[in-house]
Formats: sequence, C-alpha cells, structure tokens
Amino acid sequence: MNTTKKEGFDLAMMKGLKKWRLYSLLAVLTIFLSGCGEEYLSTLTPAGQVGKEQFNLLLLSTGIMAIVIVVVLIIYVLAIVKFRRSKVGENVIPKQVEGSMTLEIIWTVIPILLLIVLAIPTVAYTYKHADVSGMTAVDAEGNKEAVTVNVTAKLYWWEFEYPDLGIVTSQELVVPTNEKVYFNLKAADVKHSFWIPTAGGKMDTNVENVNQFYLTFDKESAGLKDGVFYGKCAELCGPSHALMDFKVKTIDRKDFDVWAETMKTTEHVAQGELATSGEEIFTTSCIACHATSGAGTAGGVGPNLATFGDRNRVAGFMDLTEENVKNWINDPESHKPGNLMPQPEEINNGEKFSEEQLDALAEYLMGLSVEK
Amino acid sequence: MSHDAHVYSKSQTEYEYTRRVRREAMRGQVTTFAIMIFLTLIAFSAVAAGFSEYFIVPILLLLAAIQVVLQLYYFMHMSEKNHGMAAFFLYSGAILGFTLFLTFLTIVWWN
Amino acid sequence: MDFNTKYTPQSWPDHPEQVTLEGKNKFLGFWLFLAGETVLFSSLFATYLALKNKGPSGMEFSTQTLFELPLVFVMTMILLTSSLTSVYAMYHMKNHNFKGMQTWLAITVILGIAFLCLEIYEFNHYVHLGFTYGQSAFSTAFFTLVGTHGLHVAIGLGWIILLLIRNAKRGFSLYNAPKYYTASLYWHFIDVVWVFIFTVVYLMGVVG
Amino acid sequence: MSSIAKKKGFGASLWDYLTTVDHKKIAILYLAAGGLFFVIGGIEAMLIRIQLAKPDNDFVSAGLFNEIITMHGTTMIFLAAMPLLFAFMNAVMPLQIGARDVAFPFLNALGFWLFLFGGLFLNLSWFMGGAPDAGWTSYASLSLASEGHGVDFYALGLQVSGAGTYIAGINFLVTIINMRAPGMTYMRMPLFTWTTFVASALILFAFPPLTVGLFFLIFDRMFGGNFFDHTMGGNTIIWEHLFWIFGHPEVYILILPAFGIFSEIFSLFSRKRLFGYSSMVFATVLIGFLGFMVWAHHMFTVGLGPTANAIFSVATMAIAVPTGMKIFNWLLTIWGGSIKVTVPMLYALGFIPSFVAGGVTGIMQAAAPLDYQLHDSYFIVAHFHYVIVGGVVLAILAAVHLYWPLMFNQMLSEKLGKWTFWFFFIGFHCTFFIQHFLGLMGMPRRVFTFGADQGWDTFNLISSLGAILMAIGVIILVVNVIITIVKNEKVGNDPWGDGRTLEWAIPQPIPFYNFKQTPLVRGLDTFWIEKQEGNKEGMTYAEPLSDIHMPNGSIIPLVMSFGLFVASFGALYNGEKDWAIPVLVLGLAITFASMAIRSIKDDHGFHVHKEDILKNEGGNK
Ligand code: HEA
Ligand code: HEA
Ligand code: HEC
Ligand code: CUA
Ligand SMILES: [Cu+2]
Repeated sequence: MNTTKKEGFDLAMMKGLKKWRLYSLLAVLTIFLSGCGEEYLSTLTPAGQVGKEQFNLLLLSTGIMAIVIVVVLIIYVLAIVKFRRSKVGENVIPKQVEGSMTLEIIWTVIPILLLIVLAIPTVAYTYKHADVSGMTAVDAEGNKEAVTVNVTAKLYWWEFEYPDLGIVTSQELVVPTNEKVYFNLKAADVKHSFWIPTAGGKMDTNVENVNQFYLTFDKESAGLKDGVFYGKCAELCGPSHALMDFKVKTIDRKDFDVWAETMKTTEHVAQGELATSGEEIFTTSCIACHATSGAGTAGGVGPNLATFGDRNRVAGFMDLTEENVKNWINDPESHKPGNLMPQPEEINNGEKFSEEQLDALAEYLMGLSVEK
Repeated sequence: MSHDAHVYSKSQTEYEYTRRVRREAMRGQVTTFAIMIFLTLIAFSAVAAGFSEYFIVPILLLLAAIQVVLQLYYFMHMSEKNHGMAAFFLYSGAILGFTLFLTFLTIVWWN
Repeated sequence: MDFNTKYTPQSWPDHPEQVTLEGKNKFLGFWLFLAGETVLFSSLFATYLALKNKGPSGMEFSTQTLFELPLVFVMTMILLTSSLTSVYAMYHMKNHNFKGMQTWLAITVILGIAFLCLEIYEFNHYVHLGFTYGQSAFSTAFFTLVGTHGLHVAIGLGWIILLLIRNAKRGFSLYNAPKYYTASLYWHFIDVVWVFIFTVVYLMGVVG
Repeated sequence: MSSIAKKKGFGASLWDYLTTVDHKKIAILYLAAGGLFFVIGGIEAMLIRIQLAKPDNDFVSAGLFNEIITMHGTTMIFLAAMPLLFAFMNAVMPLQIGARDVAFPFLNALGFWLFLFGGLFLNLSWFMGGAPDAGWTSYASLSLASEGHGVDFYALGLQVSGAGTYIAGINFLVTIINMRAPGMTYMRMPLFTWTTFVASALILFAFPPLTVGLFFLIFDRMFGGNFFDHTMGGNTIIWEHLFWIFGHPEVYILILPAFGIFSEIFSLFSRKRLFGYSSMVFATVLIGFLGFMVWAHHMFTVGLGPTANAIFSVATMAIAVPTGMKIFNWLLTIWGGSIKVTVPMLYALGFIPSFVAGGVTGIMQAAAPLDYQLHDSYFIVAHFHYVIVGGVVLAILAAVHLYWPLMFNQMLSEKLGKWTFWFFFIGFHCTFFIQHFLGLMGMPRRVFTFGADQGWDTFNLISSLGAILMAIGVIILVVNVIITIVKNEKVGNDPWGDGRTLEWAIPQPIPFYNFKQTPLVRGLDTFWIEKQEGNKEGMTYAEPLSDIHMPNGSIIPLVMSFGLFVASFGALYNGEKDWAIPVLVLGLAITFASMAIRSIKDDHGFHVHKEDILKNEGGNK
C-alpha cells in the first residue's frame, strides 16, 4: 500500500497539480478503497505494475470526480436552503435572469482543465499498456527473454500454452513474478474475456483474431488465502459464464523455471491400487479429451489434467476435494450448466460410474501432480 | 388546414415566362444527364483500360462523388431554396456514413 | 382552398408539392427519411467493404473473377436514364401536363423493370456458379447490399405503378402532387445508391 | 364527428383508441404500454436481485438468469424508457409549439402499434420456448451460438418495434420544423421541445445501423447468412460496432428528453426563466453531435489498438463539458428563484446529485486503461443505473406527476407522490451505490451466482434490499394512479399555478383539435409573458377563428403492424416448420395490402366547423 501511495503522489507531481492537497485526498482515498475487497481478487489491492497504474488512474479520476461532486453539491445545497418559497415569500416573483457569460465561461473552462489532467495519463497509459514490443525480444543466445502465454478461452475453461517452453496447462495459470508476462489471447468458440483483477485490466478473447497484452505480477501468491489469485471470464458466454473462473499462481523466476522443467519431463505413474484402476478407467473413457502430460501444445478438447492434483479448484470453481471431483465426474451438467464435458452415461456405455469407479478416478486424478 | 395559400392565377405573360424558365431548366437537366452518362463512361472505360489500382480508385470515387452531387442538386432540386433542413440532415447522415466507412476499414480486422 | 380544387395550368402553383401543410410535411419528412436511408446504406457498404473477398479458406470467388462489367454497364445506363425520365415527369407536373407526367413515369417504370430483370438474371447467374447467399461472408454481404438496393427498386416500382393507376382518372390535385414528387425523389435516391454500388462494388471490385 | 363530449360505451371507447390518430390519445397509449413494460422489466429486476441476494443461490437457474437479464435490459430500454418518453413527447410537444397535432398523425399511430406488437412479440418468447439469453447487447458469437429461438425473438421483435421508433423520430422532427405556431422561433422553443428535436434526430441516425445489424443477425440465424460466422469469413466485431453506433446515441436518446423535462420543472417550480437558455440549447445539440463520435468506448477491451482507444477516450471525456453546462445552468436556475418542492420538483432535485454521480463515473470509464478494469464489472452496472434510473427514470416519474393533469385533467396525490419518491430514491441509492464497490472488488456483471469466498456477500445483500424499497415506491405509485383515476377530480388548466409554456394555457379538457385558433408566440415562456401582462386567457391568437381540418381515425396502422407481427413468426420458424414461409408471406401481404389500401383510398379528413368550436369551449369557461 505504501508504494501505491507513492505512485499516486508521483503521478500527481508529474501532472503538476496542486500537489499536496490532492496528495492527501488521494491518500485518504487509497486507505478507504483498499479497505474493501479480497486481496486475491480486488482491483483495489493491485499486485502488479499494470494493475497499480490503473489503480492510480482510479485514484486520480476519483479525486477529480470528488471535486466535481463537492462543487455541485455546495451550490445545490445553498440554493435549496436559501431559495425555498417558504423562505422567499409566497408571492414573490423572482428576477427573470437570462444567463451570464462569465459563468458560462467558468464552467466550460474549469471542466476542460480537469479533463486535460485526466486525459494526459489516460493517453500515456493507453499506449504503455498496449506495448507488446518486448514479446519477441531475444537474449544473446536467441532465446526468448520474456514468458509468453497463449491463452485460449473455451466454454467454460481456460487453456494456457507456453509456446516457447513446449508445455500446456489449464485452469491454473502459472507465471513468474517481477517481469512482464505477455499474453496472446483468443477464443475457441464464443467470445470470452480474460481478467485477473489484481494484476490489471482485462482483454477480450475474440473468435477471429489474437489479442496481445502484458501483465506483471509483483507479489507471490503463496501467502494468499488459497495460495492463488483469482481470474475471471468477464464477457457473457453462456449459462456458466459465472463459473468460468481460473486461478493464477505467481512464483519467482527460479521456481518458475523449475516448474516448467518438471512440466515438460514428468511422466505420471499412478500410485497404489486404487489409483491404478482409476487410470485404467481414465484411459478408456477420458483420455480422448484430457491429456495428462504437461508437455504439448494447445488444442485440447478438455482441460489438460497434468497438474490436476496441484490445483485448488475442480472445473475452476469448486474446492478441490475428492468429494467434488466425484460429484463433477458423476454429473458435470448440474454443476456447470452447458459445459462440454459429457455426462458419464455418454462415455461409460450408457451407465453411470459406480461409486468404486468414481473413487478410483478421483484417487487417480488427485495424484496427478508436477509439484509433489 | 385553415391557413393554406390562396389560389392564384398567373397572368398570360407571367405564365409564359415561367414556362420558358422551366423549359430552360429542363434543358439544363438534360445536360446534367449527359454529363452523368459521360462520367459513367469514363469510369467504366478507365477500369476496362486496366490502369493501376492506386491511380484508378481515387478517380472512380471522385467521379461517383460528382455524379451524386449532380443527382442531388439538379435532379433532386437540392439547389433550390427551401432545402436547408433537408441538406443539413442529409449531410449529417453522410458524415456519419463516412465515419462508418473509416471505422470498418480500420478497426475491424482479420486473423 | 381544398384538395379538390381544380387547377388550370395558369393557376397551378410553382411548387404544387409544397403548397399544403401536408405537402410540406411530406416533403420534409421524406428528405429526413432519405437521410436515414443514407446511414442505412452506409452501414451496408461499410460491411460489404469489410467482408469483401472474405470467405472460408480456399474460397474460389473474388470480385475480380466474378463480376462482369458489360452487364453492369447496361444496368447503370438503364437506371441513369430512368432518372432522367422521372425528371421529365416532374417537369410535366410543374407544367400541369398530367398526361405527359404519367407517360414519362410509365417509361420510368419500364426502365426500372428492365433493370430489375437484369439484376435477377445476374443473381441467378451467380447462384448457378455456386456463389450462393450462404457461400461465404463475401457472398452474403454482396447479396445483401445489392439485394437491398434491388428491393428498393422493387418498392419504388410498386409505389409508382400504384400512383399511376390510382390517379389515372383524377388528374392533378394538391393531394397527390406531393406523392408524385416524393416518389420521384425516392427514385433519384435509388439512383444515387446505385452510383455507389457500381463504383464501389463492381468497378473497384474489378480493379482490386 | 363534432360530438366530442358524449358518453361512450366501452366498445366505442376501445375502438376509439384502436383507431385514434390524435397525439393526445396516442400519448395515453404509450403511457399505458410503457408503464406495463416498466413493471415487467421491474419484476425481472427484482428476480435478478433476489437471485443475487446471497451467494450460491439457486432461486433461478443459470440459463434462466441470462434470459432474465437480457429481457430486463431490452425491455427497460426499448419497451419502457423510450415509449414512456414518447408518451410525454406526444402529449406535450405539439401543445408546447402551438400545433394542431403532429405532422403525420397516421404515422404516429403506426409507430405506436409497431412498438407495441414488437414488444409483445419479444415478450411472447417467454411462453414459446425461452427468452433471448445473450444479453441486451447480443454480441454476435454468443447470439449465433445461442440455442432455441430466444435470440430470434430478440432480433425480430426489436426490428418491428425499432421501425416504430424510427417513424416516431421522423414524425417529431417534421412536426417541430414545420408546425411551430407563428412567433415560435427555434430560440423560443421550450427546452423539452428542443430535446425532443435532438433526440429525434439521434433516432433518425442511430436506428438505421441497428436495423442493419439486426437484419444481419436475422439473416445469419434464420436464412443462412455468414456476416458473423468467422469460419465463413464473417466478423463478429461488425456487430459490436453496429450495435454501439446505435447503442451509444441511444442512451442520449433517453437522457436528452429527461433533461428537457427537468429543464421545464426547474424553471416552473422556481418561478424563474431557465438560466442560460441559449447555452442549454447549444449544449443539447453538442451532446447530440458528440454522442455519435464516442461509441467505441464500449469496446475498449476488444483490442482495437491504442490509437483508437486513445481517440475515443478523449472524445468521450469531452461530453462532460456540455453536460456540465447543463447541470450548472439548472443550479443557477433555482438559485435566486422561489423554489416550491412539489413532487415533480422533488424528483428534479433528486436528479441532480444522482445524475452527476452517474455521469462522473462515466468519465472514469472513459479513461481507457481504467476501463480495462471496470469494463463488464458491476461498476458499469452501477454507472448506467445511476444515469438511467437517476436520470431517465426519475424524469419519467417526475413527468408522470407533472403532466398527469395535462393528460387526464386530474392531479395525482402529492402525499403519496412524496412517499413514492422517498422509497424509490433511497432504494435506488442503496441498490446501486454499493455496486460500484462490487465492481472494483472484482465482481463481473452478468453472473448468475457468486461464490461465498469472494467477499461480495454483504454488498449484494444491501443492493437487493434497496431494490425492495424501489419496488415499494413503484407500488405506491400504482396505488396513487388508481386512487386518482377513481376519484376523478377535475383540475382545469395551469394546475401548478406557475405554468410558463403554451401547454398550460390550453383549456382543459383539451379539445381534440387542440387550439381553436393558432396562438401567437411573443417570446420564450409565452404563457408566462401573457399572464404577467394580465391576459386572462393566457394566449394571443395569430389567426381568426375558422374551420379546422382534422384527419380521420383509422384502423390501418394497427392492421399493418399486426401483419409484421404475423410475418415475424414466419421468419422465426423458417426452415423448421412447413407453415413458416406461407405465414411470412401472409404477414407481409397483410402489411402491404393495408399500405396499398391506405394509398388508394383518399382520406381527406374532415372539418370542424366554427360554430361547433364555439359551442365546445374548454373547461375554463
Ligand atoms: C441514460 C443513459 C446514459 C448516459 C446519460 C450515460 C452517460 C455517459 N456514459 Fe454511459 N452507459 C450507459 C448509459 C448512459 N451513459 C449504459 C446503459 C452503459 C452500459 C451498456 C452495456 O454495456 O450494457 C454505459 C456504459 C458506458 C461506458 C462503457 C463502459 C464499459 O462497458 O466498459 C462508458 C465508457 O466510457 C460510458 C461513459 C459515459 C459518459 C462519459 C457519459 C457522459 O455523458 C456523462 C456526462 C455527465 C457528467 C460528467 C456529469 C455532469 C458534469 C459536470 C458536473 C461537469 C464537470 C465534470 C467533469 C469535469 C468530469 N458509459
Ligand atoms: C431503462 C433501463 C433500466 C432500468 C430502469 C433498470 C432498473 C433496474 N435494474 Fe437494470 N439493467 C438495464 C437497464 C435498466 N435497469 C440494462 C440495460 C441492463 C444490462 C442487461 C444486460 O446485461 O444485458 C441491466 C442490468 C441490471 C443488473 C445486472 C444484471 C447482471 O449483470 O447480472 C441488475 C442487478 O442488480 C439490475 C437491477 C435493476 C434494478 C433493481 C432496477 C430497478 O430500478 C427497477 C425498479 C422497478 C421496479 C422495482 C418495479 C417493481 C414493480 C413491481 C414489484 C410490481 C408491482 C406490480 C403491480 C402493482 C402490478 N439491472
Ligand atoms: C468430450 C470430452 C470429454 C470427455 C470424454 C471427458 N471430459 Fe472431462 N472435461 C471436458 C471438458 C470440456 C471439461 C471442462 C469443463 C468446464 O470446466 O467447462 C472437462 C473438465 C473435467 C475436469 C475438471 C478439470 C479441471 O481442470 O478442474 C475433470 C476432473 C474431468 N473433466 C475429468 C474427466 C474424467 C474423469 C473423464 C472420464 C471419465 C472425463 N473428464 C471425460 C471434456 C471431457
Ligand atoms: Cu467465458 Cu464468460
Ligand atoms: Cu456509451
């Protein structure tokens, strides 16, 4: 929060406002605003440079708007108090004033000035936040410097491909901290929108083109309540739009490299009898849609499950418990209306999975991990 | 309506005068038409002749614009008085339409 | 003064379409309508430009290969001429020459029908080539833009024919003069749109 | 024809309304239909708030929730707010400019019936397999993917009712340009007339892109077109542009008449000339103009690129300037006046802080990088309800009270009116203020439910409780209306005592031909001028008493609209039912046949004779 205050201050300085009066206003606002919302979800607790800059813009604009509102309210209250008919007398005919040139000029010029103050950082940030030129930068050996993630939004889940690392995951985005992470965004079916409130504003995933932008993550997610930041789909995309959540794990660059490496190399082996029988069912019924290896490219029909055991949600929104995994497999439709995972009857010869089969599948799936 | 104009009969000279004015105006219209045909011919033959695209497209648009102005001002009498509001709204519409062109040519894109 | 007042060429007002309040309203309202139509067609044109030559991968049709200029040229000439004939009709209306007006409008109608037949022929031809409405975004946009114009022609024809028949026995009045006048405005507007169609769709399409 | 005051049976009155071309009766039709749709949209809003009152609620299902929000937005904007404003435009504007009726009475009726049948068609979707569920914006990829016929109902229903709106727009424009009474120069027109004028101009230009967009959607969904199907080369962004080129002006179509209504109220109940009249007019026109240059601010996150975003950001911010001019001019109007806090004035006073709060959040959203955060979050929901409910709906409620005596020659109860106001006003702030924070706290809009772990519970509950207060307010209003109608106490003209404009000068009940002689306008606030100069009658006349020419009523508008209603069913079931195409053809045939009949059958109207006019002096004699 200290940095936020400082940046709010810098911004104000930069634009040469009545410095410290605005500063104190902004400070108060900051404290007030960050009072609400959850740390892992709120735009008011930004955890990355883009989010912070947008938060500064929020503070600056709120400050300006507060000035406007106060001015209006003062005139308004005075007018109502002073000029009630009960005060001025029942039969008074007020002077029929036509208008005032001076006043007109004042209330044209002052708003224009206020807007200019807002417009300058707006335009500057607009260009800054759209600058993805660093995406293609390479180091001396010709390796890409920055992490690029290809995000594909699908009904109702997210696929994250790391093209330069040759790995793919889903539902849970893993990114290194303190550097720019670039995103290529697109949708596979209908339009969605990719939003990590704490990291910065959203970008739509369109069906006919690839959008690009970047975010930075300054804070490791390990200390958060669930150990992750929340991500959201922000464009209405069908019945389960509300449930199209994803999670973001931010780790430092060293850990990230380790993670990427294990993703590429880990071949999963089922541990124990139950899990092995689960694997069997899985390879007959599920493997057609779900990959279990982290190496690969985008284009899965269903989420890649290589890191399933490391996640903290099932299907993006239910707590990761054995119970929920079973419930999900047993009846995806009732949990996430309209989603594209078939009901068990469709993949299990017209029958529901038995309790044992579900147990086995759950055991197997919970064991899928690259971190443990 | 209660306040319509009164029937007013022109005198013979007045009448003949207006007829003559109209006839001349009609001749003007035929000239306009000839110009329009001529412009169309230029446009089509320019394309048939196969000049370069960058040369031809502006010319085509210019020719079209001239034709439209001729239609509006002569055939549709926008040059006559009493068309102020009509012109105002038509041009507003045209300007908006132009903005639409610009937009659709710039910020609708392809994969 | 009444709608039913009979006029002589001498007493016939200079702007018979704008003498009554109803006429004035119709006149202005129609121009406003045309202003709205301008935006409507602009939207169609803009969409057409955005979707021109766009289709499923491997689409074989393009503006360069599809369009045939001679036919379009003939259509253009016909429509332009019909604009002139309707100017003649209005000329006769001002001169209080009812027969003249009806005759010229009838010629306009015939030209309009000829135009429409050629357009139908053209569409039919494309469909036979396989360039159907649902073939690609390009085909959809093309048929919608040009077809909307064609629909306007058809409506204009219906309107003028109705006027011709309706008033054949009645002659001029201040009641129908504005109707004739606005119908002719409409017809010119159709021509204006066509100027853009033959320029933007056909000529610029063939060029590239 | 001249037997006006005779008591009629129910059947006759009904027929009278079905065939009327009188702007005053059409106003009542708009008021009734718009009011009905407002209640329907309000009930949908209540369902939304009930569902969101607590986390993980299952009061409605996910799919149904999407239908509800879509229908709520669509109904409120197209079928409630706009028609209600049309009601007052019809009732008041011709009187304000001293006209006998609108320019095209027949088209006026046609516009209403098109709107009504379009609205009915849209709402029939509830009973015919499901309502549209792609949001009121119906973004193309989703609206093409949406199953069932919901979106078809949306596209066809809006097409039909949109045609009605378009017609109404042209009608008002021509009326104002051509039919002002002698002396009523443009710069003497009351502000409500001015805002009607500019809003109508916006309709003229904003509806064609919507029409085109809806046709594209209809073609794509029902007739095999490919406008938005990207696998066939189509492009969904075209829909977004077309929708917002319409959609942004649309919000000014709503707010400008509201501004007009408040301008009338402020000056009337302050007994003072509107401060800065000419700059108010200028601001209205400027807002209308700028309204067309900013649509892409709804598309900042689409990926149009920084240059487009920067341009549209700055252009959007510019709208604060003319709007601010208006706000300050209103403040200066009451400043130095003699403020009487009647119910309409109460709404006007409530409007100022509410609308300013909503307007400034609009400016915040206009800052593109900030909007990346705010877009599609509850912050947006808060913004637009602040401007729409705090601006448009308050204006409509104010106008109901203000113009009730003009339309019905009765006065709504001031006491109940104040109760309505306070419930509605407090409920409104309670519901929507808190939503700003929900948005900032990461809550996306259009979510049918939310998890308990996200910190949104309390605020959502507060929001839902506020909505209940609003509903109570509305119910009190309904009660008020019923009581007033039953009591039926006549009040005569100028019931507020301080009327300034021509509509208050006309005797009550207003004769169907309005002014027996066209009035002469001698300045801004012409009625006020006449009263100040001691003119008892309140009007000077520009012409001697003579016969009045009036149009005949006609059932054709209704039949014509009904034809399109029928045709819509045909289009909807195209390719699915055998009878679809025949029904489509039948419907269009009905419409075109009625059009032909209309143009073949001369309808010269009738004359009201001088003697009858003299016999039929209005209520204040
Ligand atoms: C009546 C309806 C109405 C009105 C009047 C407005 C008015 C404004 N709106 Fe709003 N808007 C909507 C209805 C309306 N809006 C709706 C329905 C949506 C959502 C649609 C959807 O997605 O479903 C929306 C969405 C919307 C967005 C898109 C947000 C997003 O989806 O990401 C934006 C972005 O710029 C915006 C901006 C504005 C602005 C700048 C104004 C301005 O006109 C406001 C101007 C007024 C003031 C600023 C206050 C008074 C001024 C002063 C006192 C002077 C001094 C002020 C300053 C110096 C700031 N609106
Ligand atoms: C004119 C426009 C208008 C109006 C007036 C309103 C009025 C209200 N709106 Fe809404 N709203 C929109 C336009 C409007 N809205 C739009 C365009 C959307 C976006 C849709 C979309 O995303 O696609 C939206 C979305 C929207 C949402 C977000 C949904 C979502 O994103 O998930 C919410 C949630 O709180 C909401 C609530 C309300 C409430 C509580 C009211 C209240 O003010 C309503 C008050 C009225 C009543 C409460 C009437 C109650 C009547 C009764 C209870 C019956 C009495 C009956 C008899 C006596 C017979 N609206
Ligand atoms: C036709 C393809 C398909 C088949 C077959 C299929 N699934 Fe899925 N599965 C999906 C899709 C699509 C999703 C994403 C659903 C969503 O979140 O909207 C999914 C999601 C899941 C999830 C949640 C993933 C996460 O990241 O949280 C689990 C667990 C799962 N499936 C397990 C299974 C099991 C076990 C089977 C076999 C018994 C199976 N799936 C068969 C398509 C399939
Ligand atoms: Cu995906 Cu909403
Ligand atoms: Cu907008």
